[in-house]
Amino acid sequence: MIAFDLALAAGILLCAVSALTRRDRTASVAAFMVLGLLVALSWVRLAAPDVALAEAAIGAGLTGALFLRAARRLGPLRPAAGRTLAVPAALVASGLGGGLAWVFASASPPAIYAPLVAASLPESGVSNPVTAVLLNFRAWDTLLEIAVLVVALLVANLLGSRRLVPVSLGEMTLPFARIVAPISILLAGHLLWQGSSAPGGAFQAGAVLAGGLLALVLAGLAPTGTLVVRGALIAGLSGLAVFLIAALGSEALTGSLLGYPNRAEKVWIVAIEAALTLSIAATLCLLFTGFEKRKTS
Amino acid sequence: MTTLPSVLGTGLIAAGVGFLAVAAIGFWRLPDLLSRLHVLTKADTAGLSLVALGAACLTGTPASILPLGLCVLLTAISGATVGHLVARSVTPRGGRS
Amino acid sequence: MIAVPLWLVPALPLALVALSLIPGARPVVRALVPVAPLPALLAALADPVPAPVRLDWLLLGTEFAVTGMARVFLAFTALLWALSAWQAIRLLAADAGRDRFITCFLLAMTGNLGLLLAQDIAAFYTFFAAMSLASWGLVLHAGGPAQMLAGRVYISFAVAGEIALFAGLSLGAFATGEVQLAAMASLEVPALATVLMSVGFLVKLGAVPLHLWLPLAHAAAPAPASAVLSGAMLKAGLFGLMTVLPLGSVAAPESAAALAAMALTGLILAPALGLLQADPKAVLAYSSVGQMSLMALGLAAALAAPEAWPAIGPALVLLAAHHAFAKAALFLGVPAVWASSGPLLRSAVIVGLAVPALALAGLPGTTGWVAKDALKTALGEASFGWHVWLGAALFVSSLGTSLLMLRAGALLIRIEARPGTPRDVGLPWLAMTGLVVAGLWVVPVGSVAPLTASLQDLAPLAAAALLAGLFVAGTRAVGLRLAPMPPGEILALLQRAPTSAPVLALPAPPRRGHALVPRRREPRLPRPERGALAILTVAAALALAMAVTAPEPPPQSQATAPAG
Amino acid sequence: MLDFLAFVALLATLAALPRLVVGPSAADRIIAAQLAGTGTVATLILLGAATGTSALHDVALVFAALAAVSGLAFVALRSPRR
Amino acid sequence: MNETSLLVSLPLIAALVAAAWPRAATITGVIATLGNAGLAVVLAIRIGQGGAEAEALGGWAAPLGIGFAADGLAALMLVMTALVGLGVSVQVAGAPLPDAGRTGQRTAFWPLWLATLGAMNALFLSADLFNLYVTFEILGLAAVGLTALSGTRTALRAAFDYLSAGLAGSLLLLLGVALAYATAGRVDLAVVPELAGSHEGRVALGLIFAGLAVKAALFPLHFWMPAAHSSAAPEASALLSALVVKAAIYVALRLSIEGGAAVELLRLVLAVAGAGAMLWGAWHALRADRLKLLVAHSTVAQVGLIALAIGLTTGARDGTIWRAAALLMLSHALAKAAMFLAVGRITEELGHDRISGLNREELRPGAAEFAFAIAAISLIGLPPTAGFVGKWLLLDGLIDRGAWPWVALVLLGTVLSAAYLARVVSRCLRGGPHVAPGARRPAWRAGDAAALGLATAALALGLASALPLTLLDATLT
Amino acid sequence: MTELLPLAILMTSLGIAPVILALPDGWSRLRTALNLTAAGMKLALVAWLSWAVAGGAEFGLSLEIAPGLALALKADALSVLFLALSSVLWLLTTIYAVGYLEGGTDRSRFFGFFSLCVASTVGIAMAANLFTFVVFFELLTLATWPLVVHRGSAEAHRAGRIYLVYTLGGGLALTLGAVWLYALAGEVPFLPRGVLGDLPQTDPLAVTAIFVLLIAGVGVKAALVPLHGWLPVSMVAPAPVSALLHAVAVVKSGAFGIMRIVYDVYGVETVEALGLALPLAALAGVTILYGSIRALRQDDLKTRLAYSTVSQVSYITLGVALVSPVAAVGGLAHLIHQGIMKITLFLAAGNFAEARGVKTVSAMDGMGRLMPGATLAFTVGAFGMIGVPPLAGFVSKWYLGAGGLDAGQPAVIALLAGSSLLNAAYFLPILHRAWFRDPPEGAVPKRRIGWMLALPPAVTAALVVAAGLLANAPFSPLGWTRFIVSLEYL
Repeated sequence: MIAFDLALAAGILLCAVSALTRRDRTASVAAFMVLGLLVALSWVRLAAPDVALAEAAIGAGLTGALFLRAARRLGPLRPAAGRTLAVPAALVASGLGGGLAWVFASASPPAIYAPLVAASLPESGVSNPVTAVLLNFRAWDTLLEIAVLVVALLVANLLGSRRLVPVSLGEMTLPFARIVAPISILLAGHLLWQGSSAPGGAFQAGAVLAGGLLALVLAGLAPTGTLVVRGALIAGLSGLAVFLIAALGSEALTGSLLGYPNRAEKVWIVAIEAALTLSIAATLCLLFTGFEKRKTS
Repeated sequence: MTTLPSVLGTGLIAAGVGFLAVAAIGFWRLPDLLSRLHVLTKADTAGLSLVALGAACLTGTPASILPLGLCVLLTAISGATVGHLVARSVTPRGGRS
Repeated sequence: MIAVPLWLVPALPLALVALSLIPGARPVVRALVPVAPLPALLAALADPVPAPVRLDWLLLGTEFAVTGMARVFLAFTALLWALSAWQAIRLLAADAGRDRFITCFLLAMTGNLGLLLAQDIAAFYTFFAAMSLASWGLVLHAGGPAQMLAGRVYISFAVAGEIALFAGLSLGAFATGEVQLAAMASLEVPALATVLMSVGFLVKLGAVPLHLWLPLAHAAAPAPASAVLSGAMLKAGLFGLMTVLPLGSVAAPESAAALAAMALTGLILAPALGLLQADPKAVLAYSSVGQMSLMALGLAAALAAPEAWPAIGPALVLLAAHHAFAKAALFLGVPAVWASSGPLLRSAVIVGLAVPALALAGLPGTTGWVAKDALKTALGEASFGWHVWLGAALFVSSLGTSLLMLRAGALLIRIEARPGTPRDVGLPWLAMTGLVVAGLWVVPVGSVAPLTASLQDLAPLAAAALLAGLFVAGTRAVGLRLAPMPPGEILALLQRAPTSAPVLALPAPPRRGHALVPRRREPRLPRPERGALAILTVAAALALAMAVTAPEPPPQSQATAPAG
Repeated sequence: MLDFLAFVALLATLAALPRLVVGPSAADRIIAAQLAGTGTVATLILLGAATGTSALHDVALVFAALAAVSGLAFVALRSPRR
Repeated sequence: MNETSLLVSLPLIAALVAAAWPRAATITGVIATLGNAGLAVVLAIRIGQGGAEAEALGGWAAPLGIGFAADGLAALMLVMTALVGLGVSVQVAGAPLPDAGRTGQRTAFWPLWLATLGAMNALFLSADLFNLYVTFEILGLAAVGLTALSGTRTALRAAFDYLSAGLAGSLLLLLGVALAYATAGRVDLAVVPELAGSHEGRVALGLIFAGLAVKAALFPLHFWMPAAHSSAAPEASALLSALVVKAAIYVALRLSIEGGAAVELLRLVLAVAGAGAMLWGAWHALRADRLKLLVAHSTVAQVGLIALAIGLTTGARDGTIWRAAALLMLSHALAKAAMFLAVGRITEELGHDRISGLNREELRPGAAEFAFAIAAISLIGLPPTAGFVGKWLLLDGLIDRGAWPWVALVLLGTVLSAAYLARVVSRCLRGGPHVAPGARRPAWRAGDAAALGLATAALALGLASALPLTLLDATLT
Repeated sequence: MTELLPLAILMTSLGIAPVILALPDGWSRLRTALNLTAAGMKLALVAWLSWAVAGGAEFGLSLEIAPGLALALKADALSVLFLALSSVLWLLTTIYAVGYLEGGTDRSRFFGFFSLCVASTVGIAMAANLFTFVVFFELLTLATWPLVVHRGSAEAHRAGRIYLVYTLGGGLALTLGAVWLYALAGEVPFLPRGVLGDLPQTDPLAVTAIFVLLIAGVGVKAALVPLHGWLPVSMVAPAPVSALLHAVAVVKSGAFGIMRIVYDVYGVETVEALGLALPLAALAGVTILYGSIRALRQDDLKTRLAYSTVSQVSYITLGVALVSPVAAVGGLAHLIHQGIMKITLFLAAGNFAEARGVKTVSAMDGMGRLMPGATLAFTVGAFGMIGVPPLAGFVSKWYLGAGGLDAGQPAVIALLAGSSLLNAAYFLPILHRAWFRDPPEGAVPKRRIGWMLALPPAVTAALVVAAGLLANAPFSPLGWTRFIVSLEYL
């Protein structure tokens, strides 16, 4: 498998360099998409299927669409101004990267965290240690990550990107959408439920759901209009709202922020994850479709 | 290891991977975009289907067959749709149907 | 006599000064000026002398008293001021600046009278300064170029004298720990203090070479002012010297010699320079220089021979009183000449003027003769190194004075009448002339020994007449004309051409730039690309630096690392 | 054996890269990405089969489900309306 | 529910409400800001009386879960944020009814600000390295939004640069945290001293500091900041300059205190960089032609001073210098917010913000310019402001250590800050021949009150320095 | 209640300042009423305070703002001296300024900062420790800057800039010195005979350096010679400001600071033991002569007065630096005397400028006839400056001279003599022109001088006379300074 890993690493590097150096925006985006694929593979090789799943959902699928949208908005690339700096930057960056790789490699992590997680797993209400960490032990981090997403949504909303007016793709898209959308809903549900015991969870589920929704949108099957956008926005915000309410509610019940009531942990976690799934999906969709049209002064 | 499903599965997989390799070479060698689209829609889909089938043979549990089947279905339909749309968008009289 | 409280002496003129600040009250003030010295006169003539007055709240604690010689000084000073004031208000009745003049006049009067009474240093110095500085206004009054020069010179000398006096007094006060003026004559006073004080007084006295201001000022001031300047204020210098020098107690031959040298120079120089003047008042002023030098000579002799002081002292007081009256009469006579339009009147006035002139020259029978003889007698009692020269000096003095009087008379005869001058300016002059004749019996100088005149006493006068005659004849014969010397002696050389430039104002120094802020240009903001490189570099450098430096053991506080 | 096949599948995936870099048209690059996606799915399936981890099937499924989205987006966004 | 939970969650909830119902944004924002201020003060009082508090979120103790550490320093920062936020909120809420172009901006402001507030509160309370990183993410993104709020081309450009730099900083931070985890196996703050024991841990600390340096716009990584702070809307600039930059500084201070001698080298670097920032910022402020640019460069310089102070802390919990640093942060926050708000008002009234044109204005100087002057006094560090007390303590500490070159540098920085701020203040004193007798004075606005209030707070804080300083005594022991 | 008296005194001006600043320009009646009420109240309170202090009462207030740092006020005899000066002159200057600025612009700003300026002065007077002193000292800088640039012309701004450069530089030195001293000594309250304990023995070098820093810091305001450059330039300010800067607030605060540092921080003996007294005295001497010589060359009236201030204020320093109780009496008395004399001169000069547009010495011709009252006041002030008895200046010079001898420095006498000579040289020509030259043809008044402009110089001139004449009276400045000095040198 050494050959596999080496080829993978070479491919990742090649993609990264292409993504950075191509003068054509589409080329960069495409290279980036491939990079996502390869990185997901590498996570698999690193025995981190949870991360691989997340990378697959966000990195490979949706970011490509979002980047393409951004690329279209930006227009052609202007000649680079800081080209003379590229060489020293590359040198320093590779020096730093190499050094860090070496340092990381030489670090021998004491086994502190994993045993702690393992010891506390039974009390967490879920059997997937990743989910236990993300939604119980360090749920506060997750809550804040959701807040990041919300803020991103707000900033995008502020910047007032134009509503996407897709070119009609014709009837050939309809069967695709009609098949993909239900499957993605099913898949999302599956991933969500599976999260408590196996790799999966709200992020992945949300991304998959968003993919299905986007297919509908692109096929022209999704409803449009201000009200829908508004609803989507509120849906996007609702995940954090639910999470926060759950946090405060749990504090009211147990006296500790995000301290779920005993034995009901799983219910709480899954409920929160469900809300998050919807909200992530709505957020990703909105980021792609855009908000109402707004003039920038 | 030498049961029928495993041999069959490995064989199917090898064939599928072969299709994929051919597709890759073709993708590199074919002269224009429309030709290259064939790779995506045909060779690749076939390769993946064979690989999935082979994998299903190897594992054999229904729990894994369902996702593999869905994989094939989705890839096929994606390849077809994207190939069609791209082709239509680059042909001069396409665009508006 | 009526016993007046002593504080009234300076207070009355001061009150008039205050009153003159009210425009409406100025006519009243003008009318009252001649009365202002009245308390002083009363205090001087009262018998017994008025009781001392202590005013602890005033200045550093003030005491007024009439002591010893001060009584005589007070008497003639008061008379002089009164008569001069009288003439002044008449002479300047139509002058635009009369109120200013009167204010200065009153202030100077306050100072002059007050300093004779003051018993403590602060008050004495206050009055002395008031007198000196206020007189500046008297000198400047007419406002012409001559006055400008005279004023500048006067104030320079006056201020320098004041400061020397201040320094001397404070040194003395510190050395003795006393603030009483009388203590300044004690032996504890350091020599430097005495010298400084003396310099202050000698300036006022007009001793050569500190006399430079004197002819200019006297010539420039209005006649009544010149009268008090010459008659009263110069005497304040003498009074001061007599107060602060350790006379009669210890012999100081070196100081005496120095003082005598100054005096002798003055005796010779004064007539020499005075004869060259064209302005009668300047001539009179030089005569004052000569006379004051004579008094300084007396002091020098007393310094050299303390045992002679009891005789010299009264003689000097006598001389001072005589000179005060005579010189004042001469100065006051100048306006009288101006007022005399007809030849007859002019002759009468000139004859009247001859009385004080002759008195000054020491014509036997006059007060001048009495005074000089007293001095001569007193000096005769002294015996020290250079006393043999005293006779000659006295002779030179008399000769010089006589010559100067002749010169003054000759100039006065020739001066033109000034039509606007009120006639009654002659009245104060006449009164003064009367005092010249009878003054020594009015002021309480004590007993004046009856003297017998000798032919020898006429010698200087005769010699002077002879010399004058020879000179006039000689010049006539050869056809020479005397070119009048510009006033101010060596100071004339230093005079600047009159310019419109401000007094003592040189061009302002050039402006220097105080630019704090350099030239501004909108700075270019750093490019993000560069920023990226910077981030990378800094991160790499930090990481590298941290990696290569030696790790440190964690501090003790972190001993409880979780068991892993 | 499966390891080797996975390696070949990876190589087949990476073979799309030159076309992605060279182009010449934007559509070529997107097709290349699409192709790489399929290859990755195959690789994932093979890796899953090799290691017996069924979780990888979920990953492959997610890839497959989302594979078309960017291609569709590309076409939809390609022709500017202005 | 205790104050810490409410402090971190209420602003976020309010942000959601404001984002979902733009019409209620202003009222929500004001209420939330007010409530936040109340909570912060209550917490500060409790900590001041009862000492530091620690809380394990979800009941999971530190290495496994995330802890909140509410000590004196954190409470001080919370109150600082609350006060500045209150001032800025008054300004925004009381702004005159906007023209059509600005409506969206105004409503968009509130959720972004509330998110910033929540993130800052979470950051100050957090006792976990990774959690700090996450809060930085919210903060960075919300700050980018605030920068872009005015919607002008330059603002967007600056926002983008800010975003890039912020992400680079975050990345470094993340790398550092990851390396820390790889070295020590845990990421709570208590791990910091331990990290210094190994080469890898030290590199991790180095990376974290590098990330913080980017976030704090520390020289020479400040390149993004002047443009961002000068092109944003004034109220946004106020928040960015007064608060957001402080977050990174706060973490640096926290690490310096926690790390003690372990971060010696990093602190030295911080001090040197601070000195550089002080000089560089001052130099550019001296040359700046636009008011906002001057103020933004002044932030570079002032942050440099604070960094210098932090860099020179002895690390001991009873040291004078770190108290000085905390006080300087507080005073800078108040003063700089006031200054930006004032600049906003000045620009609004005059229609431009060229410094050279200030003294040729027909408009009489008004309250905003007065507020600017007071804020300037505080920034220079003249009595009786908190800046003065902070500088006094700083110099006291430095002299105690015999660090004379640093004393000289601090003095030089003071001189320079006086020089560049005087450029503006002197023009605020225009009058005489430049202003016509009939010239009007600008009308009163809520913005004036906000600027004046904040500036006065900075001034009065000097007299009440005992409050923050005693609060600082209640740090974790 | 009475223990709050210092605070009340501070608040009469500090509290009123923001109110006045906020008033619209047009509300001049209310503003004037507020101003005068506050000034009157302060005067009354200060009178009460001085009565109490003379009776042995002590006042102290303290607000700790950081560990070891307290804002503390106290009222001792020295404070009362300075307080009395500032409160009396504040009232007069306010009256004057109201008249002077009638119809001008930015009056609220002016009077607001004016009050603030006085508040700082009061704070300096009552500071009970070095920290408080520094705080108010810097506040003074800030409060006076807007006054200096009040006219708003380019020249005024330039002057303001120079003023700021000097004073902030000085403030920095002062702050550094103060911080250093706090670092060494803990707290630095002002107590008679110094508070340093055995510090001078253990660390003489640092203590000396601190002394130099502190003196340099306050020396800027006291216009000691290399640091005096701001003062003449600041003359572009309106006349009441010049009066305030030179007579009451700025330069006096500097001089007062020197006193506090020498007497109440170091203690005279310590200063002498460290060998610092003589250099300080020498510096003061150089300043005295230099200022006078520069004054000779100025044609601008106010600039000439400014250089005169440079010279005169150093008398105070000299009095302090000569380690002698007698000299100290002179120096302290001069604090008051110079204040009233210089304010008289400036107010009169302001009147000349206002009524006739006369701003230079060369234009003074005939002023005595045109404006006798103002010229008279000017004359009194000028004679006082020269040291002519019986005016106030004489008294202080007298004690300084005696003090010089007491300290074994007879050169002081020469210094005083030389300085007086120079004083006369630059003042007398002005008087000469004013009284003895004819006014220029066709001179017309620019503006009528109302009672508000005419009264203050008259009152201060009267005070100059009274302070000299009644020097020995119990509550005279001299009497009070003797009381203070007896505390320091007992």
